Amino acid sequence: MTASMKVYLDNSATTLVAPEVIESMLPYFSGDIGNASSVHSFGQRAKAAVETARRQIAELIKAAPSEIVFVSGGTEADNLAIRGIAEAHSATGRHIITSAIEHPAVLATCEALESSGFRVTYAPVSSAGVVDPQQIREAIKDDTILVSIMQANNEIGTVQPLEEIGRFVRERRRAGASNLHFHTDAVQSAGKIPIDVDDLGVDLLSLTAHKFHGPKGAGALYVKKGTRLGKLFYGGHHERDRRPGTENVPGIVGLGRAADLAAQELSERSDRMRGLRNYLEDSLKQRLTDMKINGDGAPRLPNVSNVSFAGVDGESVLINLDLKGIAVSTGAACSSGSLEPSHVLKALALTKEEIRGSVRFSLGAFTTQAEIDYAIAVTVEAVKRLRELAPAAEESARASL
Amino acid sequence: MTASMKVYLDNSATTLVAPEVIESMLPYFSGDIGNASSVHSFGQRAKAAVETARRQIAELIKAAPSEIVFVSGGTEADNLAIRGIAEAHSATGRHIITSAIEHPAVLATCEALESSGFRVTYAPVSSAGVVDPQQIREAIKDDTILVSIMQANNEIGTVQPLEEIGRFVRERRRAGASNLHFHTDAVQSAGKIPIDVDDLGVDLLSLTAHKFHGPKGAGALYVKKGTRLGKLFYGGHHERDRRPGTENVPGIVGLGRAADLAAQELSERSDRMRGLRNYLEDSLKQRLTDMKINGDGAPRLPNVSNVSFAGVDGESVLINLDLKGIAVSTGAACSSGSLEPSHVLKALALTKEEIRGSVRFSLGAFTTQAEIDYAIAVTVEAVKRLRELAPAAEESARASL
Amino acid sequence: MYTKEVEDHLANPRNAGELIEPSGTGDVVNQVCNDRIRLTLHIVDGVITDAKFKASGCPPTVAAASVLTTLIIGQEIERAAQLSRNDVIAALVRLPPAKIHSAVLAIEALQGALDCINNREEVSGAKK
Amino acid sequence: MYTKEVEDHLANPRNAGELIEPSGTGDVVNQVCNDRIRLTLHIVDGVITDAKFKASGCPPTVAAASVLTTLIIGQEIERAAQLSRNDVIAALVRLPPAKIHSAVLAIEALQGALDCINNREEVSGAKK
Ligand SMILES: Cc1ncc(COP(=O)(O)O)c(C=O)c1O
Ligand SMILES: Cc1ncc(COP(=O)(O)O)c(C=O)c1O
Repeated sequence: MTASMKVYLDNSATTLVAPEVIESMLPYFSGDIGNASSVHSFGQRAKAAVETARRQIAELIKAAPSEIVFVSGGTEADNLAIRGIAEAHSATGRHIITSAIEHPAVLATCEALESSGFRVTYAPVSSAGVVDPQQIREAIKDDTILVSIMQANNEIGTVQPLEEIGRFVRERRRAGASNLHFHTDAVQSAGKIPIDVDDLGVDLLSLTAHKFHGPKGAGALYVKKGTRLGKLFYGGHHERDRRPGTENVPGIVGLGRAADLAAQELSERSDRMRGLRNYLEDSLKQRLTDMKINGDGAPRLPNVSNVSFAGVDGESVLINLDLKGIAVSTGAACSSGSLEPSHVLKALALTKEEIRGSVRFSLGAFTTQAEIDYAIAVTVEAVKRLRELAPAAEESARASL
Repeated sequence: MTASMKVYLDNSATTLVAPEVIESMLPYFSGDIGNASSVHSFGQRAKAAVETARRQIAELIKAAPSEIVFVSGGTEADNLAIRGIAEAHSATGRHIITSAIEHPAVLATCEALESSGFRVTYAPVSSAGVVDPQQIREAIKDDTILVSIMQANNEIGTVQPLEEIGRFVRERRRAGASNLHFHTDAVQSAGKIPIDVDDLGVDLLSLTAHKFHGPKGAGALYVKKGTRLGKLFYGGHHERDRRPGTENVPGIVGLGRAADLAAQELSERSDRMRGLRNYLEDSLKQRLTDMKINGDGAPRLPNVSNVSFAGVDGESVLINLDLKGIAVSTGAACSSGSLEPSHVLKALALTKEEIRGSVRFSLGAFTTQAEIDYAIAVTVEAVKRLRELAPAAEESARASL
Repeated sequence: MYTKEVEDHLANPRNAGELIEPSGTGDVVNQVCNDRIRLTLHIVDGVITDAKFKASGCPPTVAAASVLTTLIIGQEIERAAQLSRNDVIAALVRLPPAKIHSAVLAIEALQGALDCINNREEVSGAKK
Repeated sequence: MYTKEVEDHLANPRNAGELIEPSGTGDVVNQVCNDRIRLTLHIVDGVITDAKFKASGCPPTVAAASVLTTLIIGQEIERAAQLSRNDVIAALVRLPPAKIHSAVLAIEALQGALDCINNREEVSGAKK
């Protein structure tokens, strides 16, 4: 246990860029510059690199390269998918189905559509954090144009039953609902679990490089061949007219390389992370009382552990860990300035106290056993100390004004 | 004159990333990772770096840091400005004024607004490629909410009289037009000529890093304090709620550093580029007949030279130069697959033949005298050879089917 | 996010715990966020000779309680009674705007403890 | 964008120029884009013994004219007359879809030149 150890366990927020990925990007900063839309060979080399990345992303999710649209990140991908469908298909229907535990990139987009006349159904989740496919099936109406359900949740890591939902969507489509589309936000799952867009039955899938050891500023939207989609913004004819703007060549190259590495090492990375994550959870359970693993019992991503420690404040744990060099996150405290408790944990019907005591540990492909051992020791000590510091529950306190 | 020399003269399309800029970005790929919205110190270090970049950009254009919104590039910045104003102010008016020579990021956005009920005036330009401020003044009506005029054109480099237009806008505003806004696309001018947003009188200004030796995938929109602006897309509360999505920390850091370098070296770079550009033009004029410099006579960026060579095809010149390692562009040929001649050159009222023979040389801060000498020699040879290859004009040809 | 002072008081709380046979106890809870501070004091001859706190909640709440004890130990109760939330904030250098309530809670705990002493004034007066 | 073959014919055109006293001349212009090819041929005993071209326009047009001369020199005129745009494209390996008109123009220039020879058939027939 080194006091100066740096342990990054906030990989659900963002990840470090893998060395191979950085290396793949460097040539496109200064040597093979060139605008991928230019005719000359600088431009053509850039274009070739972009097309290689397109194949790599397509390979990761078993799509065709022509179905991949490069965008700036997960938020843009989600918006392009949802607003793109809303805009192109509003004539045939104005109903959208999503879940209560989506990322704000989906929820805020749906809310904005509500204020422009769309109807949105927010499907609830079980206490383990899983959507019920039957409820989605029942929610689909004649005017439903989009079902958008995330593949894995960013706070608790639960994996949603997309294949079943996809079957229901296809069933409805066969019964004539030709304008019904299925989108999934795979920002957390891409590169961590195997993805086959056809098996899932999705028409649209969002991902972003910085969640799987690629660079920030590069993401992709899978758009199934033949899908009519509006645009988020306007300009040149890049990306087959789906997304204008000079291509972020190094970013796209890095995204492709990160996808390639993730695909190659998928099961190896996932086994390692799952092993370490389970070890973390088992060790905490052995050494601490009154804790609960959120999303336990549901299928989960291999790298996420969201734990509620009774009687402590998540942010106080976070700061204590941070002071020892360990980065985690919490569903309790100010996220970007707002004091709202996480909508995801609320949707799980946790108690206020459980929400308050929640801490998310999220592992990356480079997380080591020594780091986890250190994190366990520091967490156990911090939680115990904070609990000792707390006034005994039986004593009664006067309400503050 | 080395046959294997590589000369990049397409800096209006994109530039190489300066070594200092690459260096500034590297720590944020793998060491100081962290999501700038996270509470822990990895996140706080990322946030500090983003705020430094914000100050650097603000300094470049003499704005306040809180007026800078980071986005993915110039196209997004233009769309956020124009659609943002349109959305937030459509209740008070639905008229927009722009020019005929804007970039597609502005023109296509305006056209999209036209199909949703806005009226757009496209101001013409003189044969030198300059907007007439009086025409803009007269075009402003009671329901005009936005004037969007680029600071410098990307094809011919002409600099527009923004200060005068800004004065007219302010005049109208003092006369009660409180919902009139002024946007400029400064994508080509930022880092090349001095910019002071207050002197220009603009409320919104777009720029993008990759045009001044920063990375692709990072841009900024200046939004004057107090300006009400709609959003392009929805998600978390990043960028003071103006632009959601995990901040592209390395990209933003690189953007800031590139701005910082450009500000420091502005007059030095611009003198060097202007000297080389003038030398290029003078040398070509000496050694070739029947050529015309487009935008000549108007104030121009120091780094751009757009030349029409009579009797040759711009793309044939381009490919000949490319085969000798020189990258330029043309306003004549397929741009991203479309065969339309450039709308900018058309707006200058050039002849079809002049448009066809146009070649844009655009210099960067790293362009050398030797490179320009080489480019002159190769261009002269290519143009002469292509002219010799052409059938004599007096002979009459039969029309093809 | 937080100042070094907040972080230091969170990591190394001063005077954590509970006094035995306190002269006064203040125990207050913020109904909105459930943050709680319990402060126990020893008073001898009108002077706070010792203070200990227990606290639960967000980092500034723990830090405010901890720093408060360092502000009051050795003080006359009249002067301690004049401490305001701003003194607590100043001792922590700065609190995020959304966390001012932590300093408020600390002051309320102090006032609670002092009120409780005033109510027993006769007793302590008798000791004199 | 363009194949090596297109680029090579543009950079190093084969048989550029104009024959003196040609047996036939084809000179065609594409009205849309103004691309033009002028082809001159020497015919001896029904065989194209020499060909030269002049061309202006986009790279594939120059390349198509250039490659065409290499396809026809040494050919009997009957066989040359059967050449199609696809033969020209094949000789350049590939053309972008938007540039097929260049190969069309080259074939039209050839046909123009051959038509012009047929019109003078008596003359060349007399020589036999
Ligand atoms: C599930 C999910 N969707 C969307 C996003 C948005 O991605 P980005 O921040 O790259 O825009 C994130 C991460 O922030 C996420 O976890
Ligand atoms: C004048 C102008 N505006 C906007 C843009 C769009 O910028 P970007 O391609 O970075 O989105 C460009 C360049 O492509 C430009 O030259």
